[in-house]
Amino acid sequence: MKKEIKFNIEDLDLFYGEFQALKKVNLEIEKNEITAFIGPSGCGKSTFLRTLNRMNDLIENVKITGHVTLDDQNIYNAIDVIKLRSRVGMVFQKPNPFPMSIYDNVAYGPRVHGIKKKQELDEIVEKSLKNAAVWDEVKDRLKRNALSLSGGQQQRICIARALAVEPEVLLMDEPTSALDPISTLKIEDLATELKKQYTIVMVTHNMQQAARISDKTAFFLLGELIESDRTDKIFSNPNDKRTEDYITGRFG
Amino acid sequence: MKKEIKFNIEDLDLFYGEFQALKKVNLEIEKNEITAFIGPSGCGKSTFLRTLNRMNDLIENVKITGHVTLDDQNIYNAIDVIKLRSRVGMVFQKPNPFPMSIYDNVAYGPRVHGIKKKQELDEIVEKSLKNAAVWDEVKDRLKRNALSLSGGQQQRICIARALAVEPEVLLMDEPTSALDPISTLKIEDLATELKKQYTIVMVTHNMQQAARISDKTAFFLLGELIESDRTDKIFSNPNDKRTEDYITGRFG
Amino acid sequence: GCSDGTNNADANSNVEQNNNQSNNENNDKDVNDEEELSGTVTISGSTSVEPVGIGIAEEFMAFNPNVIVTYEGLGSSAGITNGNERVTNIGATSRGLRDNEKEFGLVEAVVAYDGIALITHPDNPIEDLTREDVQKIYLGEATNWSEFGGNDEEIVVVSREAGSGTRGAFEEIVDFEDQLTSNAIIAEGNGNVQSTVAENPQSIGYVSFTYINDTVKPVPIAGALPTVENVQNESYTIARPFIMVYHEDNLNDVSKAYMEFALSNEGQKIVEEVGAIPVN
Amino acid sequence: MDYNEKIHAISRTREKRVYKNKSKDMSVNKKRDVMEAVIEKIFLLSAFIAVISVAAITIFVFYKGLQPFLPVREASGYSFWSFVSGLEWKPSGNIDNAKFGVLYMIFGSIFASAGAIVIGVPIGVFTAVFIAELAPKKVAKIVQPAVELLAGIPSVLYGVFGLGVIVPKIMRISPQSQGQSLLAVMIVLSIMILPTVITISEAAIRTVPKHYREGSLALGASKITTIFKVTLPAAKSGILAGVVLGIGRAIGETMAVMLVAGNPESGIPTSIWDPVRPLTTNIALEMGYATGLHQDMLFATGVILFLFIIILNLALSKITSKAGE
Amino acid sequence: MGVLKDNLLKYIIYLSTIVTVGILIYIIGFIFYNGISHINLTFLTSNFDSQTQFIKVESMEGNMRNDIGYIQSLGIVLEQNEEGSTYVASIDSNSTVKNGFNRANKAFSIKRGDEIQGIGDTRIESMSLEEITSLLEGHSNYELRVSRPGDGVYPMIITTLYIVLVSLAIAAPIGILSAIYLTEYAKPGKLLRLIRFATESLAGIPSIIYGLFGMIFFVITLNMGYSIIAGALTLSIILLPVIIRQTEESLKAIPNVYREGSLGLGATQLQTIRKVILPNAIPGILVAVILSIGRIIGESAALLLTAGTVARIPDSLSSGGASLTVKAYHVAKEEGNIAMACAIGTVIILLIFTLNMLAKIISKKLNRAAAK
Ligand SMILES: Nc1ncnc2c1ncn2[C@@H]1O[C@H](COP(=O)(O)OP(=O)(O)OP(=O)(O)O)[C@@H](O)[C@H]1O
Ligand SMILES: Nc1ncnc2c1ncn2[C@@H]1O[C@H](COP(=O)(O)OP(=O)(O)OP(=O)(O)O)[C@@H](O)[C@H]1O
Ligand SMILES: [Mg+2]
Ligand SMILES: [Mg+2]
Ligand SMILES: O=P([O-])([O-])[O-]
Repeated sequence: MKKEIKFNIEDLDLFYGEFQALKKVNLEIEKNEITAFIGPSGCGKSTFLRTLNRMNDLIENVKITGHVTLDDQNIYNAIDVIKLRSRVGMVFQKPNPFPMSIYDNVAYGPRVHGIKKKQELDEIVEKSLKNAAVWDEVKDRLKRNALSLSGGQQQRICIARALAVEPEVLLMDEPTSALDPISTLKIEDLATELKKQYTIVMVTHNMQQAARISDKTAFFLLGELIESDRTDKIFSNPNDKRTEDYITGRFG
Repeated sequence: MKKEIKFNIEDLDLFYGEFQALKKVNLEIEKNEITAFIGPSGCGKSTFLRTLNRMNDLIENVKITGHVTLDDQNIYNAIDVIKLRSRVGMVFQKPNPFPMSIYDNVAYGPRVHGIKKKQELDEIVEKSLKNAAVWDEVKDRLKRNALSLSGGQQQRICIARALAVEPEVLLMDEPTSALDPISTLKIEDLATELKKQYTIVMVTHNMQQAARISDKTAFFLLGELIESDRTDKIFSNPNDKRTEDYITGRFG
Repeated sequence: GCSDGTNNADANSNVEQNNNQSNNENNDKDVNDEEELSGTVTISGSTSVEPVGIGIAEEFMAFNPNVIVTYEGLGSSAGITNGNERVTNIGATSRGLRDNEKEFGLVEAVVAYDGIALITHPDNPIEDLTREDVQKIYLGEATNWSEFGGNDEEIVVVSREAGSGTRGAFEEIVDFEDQLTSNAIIAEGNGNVQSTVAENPQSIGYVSFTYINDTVKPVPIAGALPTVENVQNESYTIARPFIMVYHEDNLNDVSKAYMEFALSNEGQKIVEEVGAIPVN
Repeated sequence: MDYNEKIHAISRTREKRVYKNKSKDMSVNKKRDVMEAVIEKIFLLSAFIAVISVAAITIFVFYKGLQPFLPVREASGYSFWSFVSGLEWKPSGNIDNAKFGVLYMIFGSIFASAGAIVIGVPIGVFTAVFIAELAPKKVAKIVQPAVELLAGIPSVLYGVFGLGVIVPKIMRISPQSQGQSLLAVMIVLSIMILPTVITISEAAIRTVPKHYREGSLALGASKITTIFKVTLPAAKSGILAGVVLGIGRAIGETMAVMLVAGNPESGIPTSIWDPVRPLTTNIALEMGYATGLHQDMLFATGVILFLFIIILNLALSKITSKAGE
Repeated sequence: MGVLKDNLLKYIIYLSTIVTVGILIYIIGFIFYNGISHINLTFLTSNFDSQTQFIKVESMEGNMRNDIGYIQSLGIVLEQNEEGSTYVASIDSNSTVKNGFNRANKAFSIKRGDEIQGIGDTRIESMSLEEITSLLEGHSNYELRVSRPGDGVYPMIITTLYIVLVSLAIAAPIGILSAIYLTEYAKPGKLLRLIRFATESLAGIPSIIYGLFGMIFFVITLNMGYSIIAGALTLSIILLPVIIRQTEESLKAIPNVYREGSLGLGATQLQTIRKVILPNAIPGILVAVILSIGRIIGESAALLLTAGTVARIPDSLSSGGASLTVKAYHVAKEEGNIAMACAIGTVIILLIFTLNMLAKIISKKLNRAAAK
């Protein structure tokens, strides 16, 4: 099967004011794969992930240069940012359902994009919750406040919420770091399931997790992309000494 | 060399209101060793560490039962809490120097305990900073605000501050988790150095760190102490399946 | 035209309303005056005049139930300004107009006279003072009650604020204009003068007749108690006029009727009832 | 919107390429972007009303208040110097006799505020410490609403209370014969600034990170030592902001002060038993009775008051920006 | 620090708290003690100024009773008080005085406590009760001179309510929109600093200056007269910083993850504000509104010079009126009537207390709902 490139990043520099958080990052992210970003705290994983759907635009004093395309369109001038964000969904480290009902959470995106019909919404909500593997647990209490659920359920609601706008890519920033082991497993299984339809990019600080589920792994250090390759390659035989040191726990 | 028991904990239960955070914990902590606590987030590592110098007393609705002795004295009734805390120093996850000069930070403890003479204080400050391996870096700017230092330096200032009251035990709660790799290494070296004089108890979520520097490792899960033993034993051949699963990254 | 521009909204509509009425019913105006008069009269100004203004207003409204009269107690100067600026139909002042105010061309109507009573704490043994005594006290030349046969205590002089009609009149009549002792305590309003005097046994103050109450003791001057009769028979001389000022063109029909009523016998009866002195 | 700048920044670094769909994608959202921008402008406009108000009030007060000193007006040209350095306030009907000196009032205002700070701030800060650090939850739940209620009582009632309770008490102990005095003003004001000082100090104390306290306690310091050596110093700038706001309130307070100050027409207070006439009461006392030059002079008093407030605000923003560092 | 010093400091802290609370109790006690005698239902429901009218009443066949003061043909009992005023002490259930008309032909029902001052043009002030009884008895229809006593605060309550509503209607939207601008849109820079400086300055300007401004600008220059609208506009400016600051607090308290969550789904800034931010900020906004009500109720200097001192029920925005606090100030200043001032003060304090409690309950309730 020939691989399709979803994201193409060339020479990406990112500055928070004077501080350069990303340095000449070049990376291709392939369709229907899970790409994992690993690296010690503060190395720029989240920052990089957030450039992919322009969430960094919200931060003051950010300066970005370089070239990021999604399906060959420059995300910084050829694609409207609102459009981009509905094509590139995002799941955050801490589950962040809105303080409203489960239903309203999932219907939020479609509503924002103009879908009003109850029936249509119902369908989307059900489908998204099913895709996020949480339908069975919540189908009887869709009107309940989403905040009353457990952390793992909340995170899957957030995934369902992201799926409801039918994105092509799903960005996940340490989606399991606030969860217990069982919920973590569920999310991991879900991710492996979802990659059939979506492209997934995931930040993790748990190397075992990266090894378990990702197809490709990118290792960051101090804002630089040190190395990116097939996951098995990175974990068994990395090119760079620093990657090896990190993976074997010599620092971080 | 015969081992001396510093802390002896028997059947320790701890409740936050209704929630039981520690369940029948039994552990002996030996003198002049580094004991590491590991376990997934929320398993009670910090809670347990904080019972050892009664920092949990500050939290409302905490109920503690069981038996904790320091040098065979019960810390909950035979030792005055102020005394206990000067015998059992503590270093926190996030470096927390007071917003005052480096000198005042380190002199804080001795002053609180009644030492007023400038010369005496000078000596204590110098000695503590030297012990904390940060003297050379700050000796020319002792009057500078401690907050102007880097994270790693701040953390060593905090260690110096703890050492200045001449404790017997040093509790450290993830002391390097907010630090960069180089600072981390410095602190680790420092810990190995300090154990000659002090008993060290350290929480870490970095298993490599535990493996690198600790003599003994205790593994917690959901408030229970699953297993504690010599570090090499725990990492090579644990008794409990759950310990093995955790160490090999099957969850957490 | 001038009045239309500057009247407030209330007064404006009333002017029109009343114009219509008076056109239709010009023939037997007297009969209709009582029955049909309606609209709003706005008065503002001296707080000393307030009881008189409100008393007359209540009676006027009794006869003319469709009329509303409002009285803003803001001070004499504010009254003159508001009368001149047409903020209200009528301004009320408890002092005569100053030279610059005379230039406004306001009509001045004396609606009552008012006595100003000298008051002390009820425990003060002083029985009587002459006008010269009062003058000395307020000039700061006499500072101890023993000088007038009282206790050997310092005199605490209480005065109204600068610009007050009451103060202006008091200073003029007692003759110490602009020479008030710098030790004087200044209290705002008749009420605060009273409260201040009522609470300090060594103090002396002055308030309008219409406000005096039993927390303080009125002091006779040269044997004459501050009463309406004594003012009328001129044995008590500390008195001044209450004046309503207005621009003729700023009076709507109700306001005209109010002024007429104030000067009528019925109106003057009310003046007496509230403790002031009728004009005749 | 502002992203566009960044977009330009990025596109400038790259040579242009041809993108499919570009025009369609962008034009669909033209309308939405315009609406967002318009609504943002409405928000901005609302926020600007505050600026307009301040400007209007300032211009107006200065316009009225500076007139008497400008030679343009007929019978005027009162010397600004005699105004700010004068020790007598005698607004006579006869303009030639009139004296408008506010220096003694400036002293009165400063002394009164300083006194209120000296009395009120320690009590306020300690009460805040109690609520934030020492009080059991239940007790804090009673004390806090009490403080809020104290803040809600209209100043007129403080004045009535001052006249009815504080002034007579001072009269009894004062070497002078009257109770209206600088001391009375200080006491009333110190009560009135309490809520400001308490609420702001409490907030400042609460924002001191927990880890400072833990650090101190873990060294074997007692709770009280921790409060005085670590918590309060760390909350210093917040508490200072509360103090400055308290000074603002003290300088600006009118109705309560008027009833207990004595408001004499001359004289710099030389002891706490002397009556005073703070700037605010000078305005409120005579505004209803003033015309012409007299009225303008009251506005001029307002100008002086205004300058005080501006200076305080500048100090406050200095303090808060320093705290933000 | 030694244990001794520790304890000393602790006692100073306790003492300060006791002083604070003690002062509060003292002040409130003083006000209640002096004011409570005035307070009853009529105080809250009657006018401040007494009101005199001529009331036409039909005669009737009352009960056959012989007590002094009973007017058979009106079905009422009259009594006299120490000051010699004759007042209606009780009214028969079928009495015609309930269906009187005033000279403007408006229905007027005589109530207990109303003073009867005369019949037709005859005044009865100096008469004894017997004389009055015989004078009144046996007419076929009457025109009574009736005076309804005042000394109540009803008009001030209504005026206060008006001013609260109007000022909030002006200040709340502006304040909330400003707060949204400041937290959600504004970028750090000159503009933001200017706006912040302005709101802080507004908060610092003494209300007497607002009063001066309102008086000359709204009352005189804009020709609004002493009116609710002039008072409310002046107050709105005073309220702006209160509302802005409080709303901003509650906006800032909303975790950023909600904003990111919404924007990450492709919602626009405005949609995010409307659907996620505002619903969450409502408790804070409500508290802001309640706190401003407290501020309005407590204001005197600014309202005095813009809405005036008249105790009347305003019939439009352009008519003036005294708020509770202004009236308390006015009676203290003019009449030295401390009891009345304290009675009004009692009402004010109870109002403020209720508002504060309400704010607490609302924020607690809504916070809890949000946490669910
Ligand atoms: N808004 C910001 N302003 C300034 N610096 C920032 C900002 N956000 C992040 N940084 C800095 O940029 C660097 C990269 O941050 P980033 O959050 O991307 O790291 P990360 O790899 O995700 O770390 P972690 O594993 O802790 O989440 C860090 O040094 C961080 O301090
Ligand atoms: N003050 C508290 N009140 C109630 N529950 C608490 C409190 N502090 C901690 N807990 C709970 O007690 C459990 C143990 O917490 P603890 O902080 O000891 O975990 P930990 O092992 O240190 O985790 P981490 O690695 O995240 O620091 C957790 O479930 C936590 O939610
Ligand atoms: Mg991150
Ligand atoms: Mg922990
Ligand atoms: O209020 P007065 O002007 O009459 O003193």
